Amino acid sequence: MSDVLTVRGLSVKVRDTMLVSDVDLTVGAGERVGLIGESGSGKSLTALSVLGLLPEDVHAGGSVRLDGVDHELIGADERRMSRIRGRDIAMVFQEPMTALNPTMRIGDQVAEAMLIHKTRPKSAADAAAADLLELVQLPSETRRAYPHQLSGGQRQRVVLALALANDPSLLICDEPTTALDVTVQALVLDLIVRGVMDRSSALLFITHDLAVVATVCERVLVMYGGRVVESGPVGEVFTRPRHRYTEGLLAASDLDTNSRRLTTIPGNVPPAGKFPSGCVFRTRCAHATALCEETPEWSGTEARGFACHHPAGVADV
Amino acid sequence: MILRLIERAAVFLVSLAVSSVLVFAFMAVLPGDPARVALGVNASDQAVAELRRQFGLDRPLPTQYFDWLGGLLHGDLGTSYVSKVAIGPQVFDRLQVTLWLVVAGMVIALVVAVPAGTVMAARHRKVSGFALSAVSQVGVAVPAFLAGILLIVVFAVKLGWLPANGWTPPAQDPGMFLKQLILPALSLGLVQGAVLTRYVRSAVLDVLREDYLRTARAKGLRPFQALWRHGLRNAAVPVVTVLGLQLATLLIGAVVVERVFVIPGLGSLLLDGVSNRDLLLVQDVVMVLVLAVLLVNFIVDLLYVALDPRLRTAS
Amino acid sequence: AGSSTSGSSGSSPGGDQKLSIGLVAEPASLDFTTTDGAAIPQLLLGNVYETLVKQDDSGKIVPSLAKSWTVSADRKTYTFDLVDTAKFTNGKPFTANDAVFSINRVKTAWTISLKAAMDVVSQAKALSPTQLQVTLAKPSNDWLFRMTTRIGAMFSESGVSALATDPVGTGPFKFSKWNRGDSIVMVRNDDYWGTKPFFQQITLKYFKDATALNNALLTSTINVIGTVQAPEALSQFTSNTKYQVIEGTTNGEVLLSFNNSRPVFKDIRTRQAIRMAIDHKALLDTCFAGRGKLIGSMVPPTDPWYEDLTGIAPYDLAKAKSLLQASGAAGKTLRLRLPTLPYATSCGQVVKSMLEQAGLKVQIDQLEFPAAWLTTVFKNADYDMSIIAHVEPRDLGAVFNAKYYTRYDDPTLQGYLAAADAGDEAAQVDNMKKAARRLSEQAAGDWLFLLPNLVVADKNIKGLPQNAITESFDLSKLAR
Amino acid sequence: MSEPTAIQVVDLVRDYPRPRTSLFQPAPVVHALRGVSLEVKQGERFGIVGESGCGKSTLLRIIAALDRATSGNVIVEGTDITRLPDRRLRFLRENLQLVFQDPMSSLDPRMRVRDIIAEPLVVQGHPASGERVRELLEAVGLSADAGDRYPHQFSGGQRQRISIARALAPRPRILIADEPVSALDVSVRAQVLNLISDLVDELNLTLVFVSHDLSVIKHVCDRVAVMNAGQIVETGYTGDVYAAPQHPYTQRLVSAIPTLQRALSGATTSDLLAKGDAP
Amino acid sequence: MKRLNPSLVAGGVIVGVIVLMALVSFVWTPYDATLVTPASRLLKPSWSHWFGTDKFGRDVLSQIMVGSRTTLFVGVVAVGVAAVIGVPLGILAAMVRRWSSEVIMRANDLLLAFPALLLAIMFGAVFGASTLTAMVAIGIASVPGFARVIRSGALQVMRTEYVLAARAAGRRPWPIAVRHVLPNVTSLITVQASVSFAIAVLAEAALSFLGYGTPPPTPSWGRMLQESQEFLFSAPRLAIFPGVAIAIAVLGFNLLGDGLRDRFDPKLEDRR
Ligand SMILES: Nc1ncnc2c1ncn2[C@@H]1O[C@H](COP(=O)(O)OP(=O)(O)OP(=O)(O)O)[C@@H](O)[C@H]1O
Ligand SMILES: Nc1ncnc2c1ncn2[C@@H]1O[C@H](COP(=O)(O)OP(=O)(O)OP(=O)(O)O)[C@@H](O)[C@H]1O
Ligand SMILES: [Mg+2]
Ligand SMILES: [Mg+2]
Ligand code: NI
Repeated sequence: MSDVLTVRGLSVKVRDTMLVSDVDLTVGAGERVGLIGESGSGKSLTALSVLGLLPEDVHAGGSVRLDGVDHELIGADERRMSRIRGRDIAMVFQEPMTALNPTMRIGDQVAEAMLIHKTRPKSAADAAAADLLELVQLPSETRRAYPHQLSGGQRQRVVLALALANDPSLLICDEPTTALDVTVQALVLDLIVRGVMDRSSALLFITHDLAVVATVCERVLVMYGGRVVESGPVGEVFTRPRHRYTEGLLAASDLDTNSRRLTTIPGNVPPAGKFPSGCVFRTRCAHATALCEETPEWSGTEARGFACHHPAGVADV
Repeated sequence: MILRLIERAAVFLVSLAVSSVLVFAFMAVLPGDPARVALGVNASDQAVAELRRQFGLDRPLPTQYFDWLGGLLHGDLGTSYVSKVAIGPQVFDRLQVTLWLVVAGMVIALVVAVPAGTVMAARHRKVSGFALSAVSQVGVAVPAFLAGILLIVVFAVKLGWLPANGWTPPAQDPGMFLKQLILPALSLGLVQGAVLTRYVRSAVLDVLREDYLRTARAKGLRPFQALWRHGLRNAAVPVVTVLGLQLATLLIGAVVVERVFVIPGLGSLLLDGVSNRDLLLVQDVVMVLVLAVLLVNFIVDLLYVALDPRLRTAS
Repeated sequence: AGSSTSGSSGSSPGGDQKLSIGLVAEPASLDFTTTDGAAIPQLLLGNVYETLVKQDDSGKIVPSLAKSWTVSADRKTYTFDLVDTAKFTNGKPFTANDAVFSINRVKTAWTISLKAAMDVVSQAKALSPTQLQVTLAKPSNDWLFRMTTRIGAMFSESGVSALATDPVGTGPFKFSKWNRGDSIVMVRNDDYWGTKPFFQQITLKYFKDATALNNALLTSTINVIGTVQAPEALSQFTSNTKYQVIEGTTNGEVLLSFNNSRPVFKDIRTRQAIRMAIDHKALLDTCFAGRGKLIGSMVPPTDPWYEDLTGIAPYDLAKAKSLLQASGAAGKTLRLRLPTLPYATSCGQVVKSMLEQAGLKVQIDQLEFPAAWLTTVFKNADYDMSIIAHVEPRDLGAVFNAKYYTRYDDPTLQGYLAAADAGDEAAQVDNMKKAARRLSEQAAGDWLFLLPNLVVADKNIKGLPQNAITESFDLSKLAR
Repeated sequence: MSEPTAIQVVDLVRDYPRPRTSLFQPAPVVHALRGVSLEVKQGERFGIVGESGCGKSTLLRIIAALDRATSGNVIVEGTDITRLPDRRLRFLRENLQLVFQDPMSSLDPRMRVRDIIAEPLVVQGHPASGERVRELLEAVGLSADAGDRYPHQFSGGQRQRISIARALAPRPRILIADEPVSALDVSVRAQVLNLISDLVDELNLTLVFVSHDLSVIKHVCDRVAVMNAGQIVETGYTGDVYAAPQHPYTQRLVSAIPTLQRALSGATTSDLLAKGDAP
Repeated sequence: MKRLNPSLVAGGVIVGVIVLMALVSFVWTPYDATLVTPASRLLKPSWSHWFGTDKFGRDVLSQIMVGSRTTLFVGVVAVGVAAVIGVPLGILAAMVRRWSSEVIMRANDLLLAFPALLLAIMFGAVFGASTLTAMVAIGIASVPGFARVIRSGALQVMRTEYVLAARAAGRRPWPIAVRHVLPNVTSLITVQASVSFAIAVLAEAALSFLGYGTPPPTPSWGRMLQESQEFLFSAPRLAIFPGVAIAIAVLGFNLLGDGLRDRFDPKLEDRR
């Protein structure tokens, strides 16, 4: 199984502030990988670096390679990147309400995705757009509609159709359902999973919802403070977490406890640039010692590992 | 959509009616008796009274108002107190002159502002964007008449390329018309262009921050392509608003440039009218200006609908 | 403008040559019988309308439509012999009946204030088609002089229906076209009874802005600047051989007027002090670039009774100060209400500065000219001091009387004026001299200076007037 | 079950007018609430769950007399407030307070935290002693010097604590919370939920808690009302509703909620779609 | 984390210098700015007269200094009038019922039909040309701009949950307007004010040029420019100094406005 996406030592900086550091990440063909973490942990920046769409001022370093592309994605010029975007890598963003051009008809926006890369001739693009909209279960009139005439869930499905238009080898979804209701979320998630499975595309799925990632993905990476703190197959990470942050996150999201009181992680997520040196979690960690002032090494393999001096699950009393 | 049209039209008409009352009332309180000004220095009181009667200035104000309004509705703008000629054709002639000037100025402004503003926004972190931005800031700060004086000194007096002033109707001598139009249109257009540039820049900057532009780039469009295909139409909405307002201010703002270039436009007609106390003329000119401004606003409203589909469907 | 080779009207002196003249004040109408102001007679008098008698360059009264005239011994009856070849532009011949009609019409149909000069006429009648007799109620030297001004203009009985837009006269030019706000076009009257003018067409272009006027000449849009408004800018023409600059005199006395009905001005010492506090030479230099002439009273040098009276109140700051102390006016605030005219604005600031050095306080108000100034200062005399040029000819008597805005009530002066009007020529000159001297000694106002006649033109234009002492801008003598 | 009623809502209807689309037809309306009835007992923790736009916030606003009903009645502690003029609502302002969803926009950025918390006291003419403010800050787990700072100097969770402190200032008996944790991160969500729980117990409050997340409601509340399109489709004890939903809408809602347990035991996305009914 | 905003700094410095110049001119100018001294007219710039003298022999530098007072006066009056009418109007329109708001905004739009220069000329004709009347007119013409901006800002504030919370706390509408709405639209007011300031300065210059502006002998940059016209070729410096002063002042206020806008722009603020 070849890796579609290979990220090595990715770091993202804004001026002198490190926002993301040293992220390693691979997604195999047909694999569904989740990226979880709380707000501000650097998930979106990681995704945007892959696509080369970081905001001005924000710069990425390290290495990002895509299978079938013979050059490094970080630092590639606009011309090369624009050939890859939308054809090899597609992306679905969080906010469906603003992701579509309000002055252009839906059908045209979907067809454009194909026309840009000339993957369909002009004559066939419209028909293909209709097929795509049908695929995401939208009625055919939708083609002639403007975005404001659709609900949030419908718009997100349009964005998905647009992303799938050129059968990308990698689909990145950045919190695609956070703004949606649960019932709509269920539909959109199902469409995403079916979309990538039909195309055997790789999926990088970003969310902060543990349950969603467990449902959608096979493998998961946990981010905190701009670093990947733990990774592994969903079943393992969520049943036997090793990093103390993962452990705390799991406990805090468990609303099924019988007691009224929930287990919490003390303190707040620090703002960007204010994370402690060494182990980024140490200021909120009950197990932290002086040792944690040193950055913990990655233990285990890339497929299953963590970065913690005092991992859970071993004798830790 | 039809409803919106009817609503806008109604607003337009009501505004027009209210303005006519305002304009009339304002003229009624203007000090300086038109009859005395017309008769001059030491006219006898009887002569003044006689002339007031002739002009109908002795009638009650409401009567005067409705007579005036009635005339306007029939396209009859009355006869000047001072020159004793029909006002309608004069105003029409002058309006044409001013419109040429304003439209030419606006075209120049647009030709300057749209590309410059867009580049400034797209490159606002780069040196080129900053330089353009600085130029436009300075442009905004220069009064139009100063620009006019400078243009005359350089291009007319020193270089002798173009006439310093004057006006020839296009029908009479198109070549001369164009030559005489260039400098005044430039002095209006460059300054307005600088102002407009700032608005284009901020509109484009706003659009650049929009999510759908990021979507467009994720599709594989290059930044300028994305801006061109998805951005400009959306940026046009706020720019059209400003354009409407600018057109309105220019109609009267052109008076300064008309003065510098000795152009017989509506603005100078107004100034002459005010200093001669040719009240009816002033009233008519102001009304025509107000009508023009309201009309422009009305058209801008309709343009919104054309530009933004969100305003088209009521649901 | 330039000469063309097409010889369509080869018989005329200048072929179809054209000329463009830049002027300042555009008339609001073409009817000077009901609309006041200098712009209309400047354009029409002598060019479209002619008078029976006119003034020559030296100010002498000479024949025009009247070949000759006699005055009866009691100085009350004038008999005019009229030319018989003159024709109105509507085709009607000019006869004594037209003259009678025109004279009577001043009293009946005119509305402007100047018409009062015709009140002295008790009867006008046609003795024959070419002979006119006018009888006055009392002897008046002034009447014949006034017949050279606009009120002496000869109209056709059938040509007064649309005076505001369609003037009909006997003159060398015909009114052709008016581009309002821009220019008026006059064309040669090829049926003119006298010497035909050189130019076939003369365009009078009006500029509100003095700089624009200069630029127009510099860029050859016009050939002549009729009256220079920005004397400071003259240097660019005097230093250029392409242009000629003519400097002469006018009738325009720039008067610093006092409201003589105000208590402060009742004291002659205050008035004299003000005159002495002003350094007229310096004032002329600062606000009119030294162009113009210093006069000591209300008489221009072209009038027969002119005397240099500048010595009556010479500049003497110390004396001015002590006079003000003596009269008790020192420290008082006077309102100098200026019309919005360039020379008034300029000179007003100089006057203010000079008077303040002598110990007065001066507050400048600007009043929009004409409307606001006419109402406030002129009609209601709500002012202490003002500055305006009185451009009417021989206007000493008109300006300084109790009814006028100067509110100057002086029986002695009125006595001199009455004697001058009634007496023979020598008595007139003598009494007018006395009147002028009296005014100056009484300090009824201060004459800042006399406006110069400043004309700039292309070098090759001939026939430009040296002095502008009549109401008209004579286009007929211009040639290339 | 002999507790007295804290809030009673009877057949509440709220229509919002929309801009006219035709001159000849009456202006269309949005039926935000179409006849809602419910009863909250004193001391109860009552949840309202429903999807975006179903009318939850509208219902709360009318209960708090911040909006007026088109028809129907709201009775708070025995008083019908539906048609009371503003100036006679003082008892309501003292007894019923709100906590809002958005930690960013629910605090005035130009006011110091101290003044924000004291605002209800000042308005209602209570002495707004620094003592009381400190007490409140402490109650929500913030240090006393927090009062001198401005809202933007706090994180989302802390801001939500400030909101709660403000709501508790006039010592209300009823606390209404409109999605108070929807905008918070999981770890912080747990802190805030614990805080609300503790305070409700300590101060013997009646809690009305609105959320679109049935799991949160299930954790916090005793009883729940499920809203859909302006109507209440099902009411019951939370455990019962969650375990055995009666109404088809509730069934769909419950099955669409992804949970760790189900996912780890092999549930896929297609299992989230309730069988048999199209969206 | 706040970066130095170049527009704000440049604008602030320019405006600061103008204010300083105006203040200094009250206590000291190199020469009396209105004293006519025929002996020293039209002097070239030198050590004794840095900017030279005009045709009245008045020191140009002193006039520029005193003229800055006029410029500030102009702006303060115009912006004052516009803000005093426009801000309450905008807030009112945001708080009242829908149709009353519509009426207010329509009336406001109507004012847009009377551009600043037109109003100023008309006012000048009625009340006499003076800086005050001209600027009141400019101020009135700037009301719609203020009202619109403030209304949309106030509408946003009215939709926030803290206003809802204040209502729930028992605050009545007017106290809410004063305690919550007004403080939260001040940034909008400042931005709009500095932009209107620049517009007023330009308008005064244009009016002075037409003869409807500041009457003599009060020094004003606009009038200096107008008076310098006849010296355009013989002494161009007389036009250059006031021309540049106007341009710099306008530039300063515009930059200040831009800088303030950038600073207050919530879209830029979200990267705390
Ligand atoms: N343009 C920028 N300039 C400065 N800081 C930025 C910028 N963009 C993002 N950041 C900061 O970088 C950090 C990581 O941001 P990112 O958007 O990747 O977080 P995230 O994990 O996607 O969070 P969320 O769940 O809220 O989307 C945040 O603290 C954010 O404030
Ligand atoms: N002031 C208003 N004017 C017009 N329509 C309104 C107004 N307030 C709410 N609505 C409409 O009423 C319906 C119910 O809105 P409400 O805010 O109560 O929903 P909600 O359940 O709280 O949704 P959310 O979960 O998104 O907060 C929506 O369709 C909304 O568009
Ligand atoms: Mg994100
Ligand atoms: Mg809600
Ligand atoms: Ni650790």
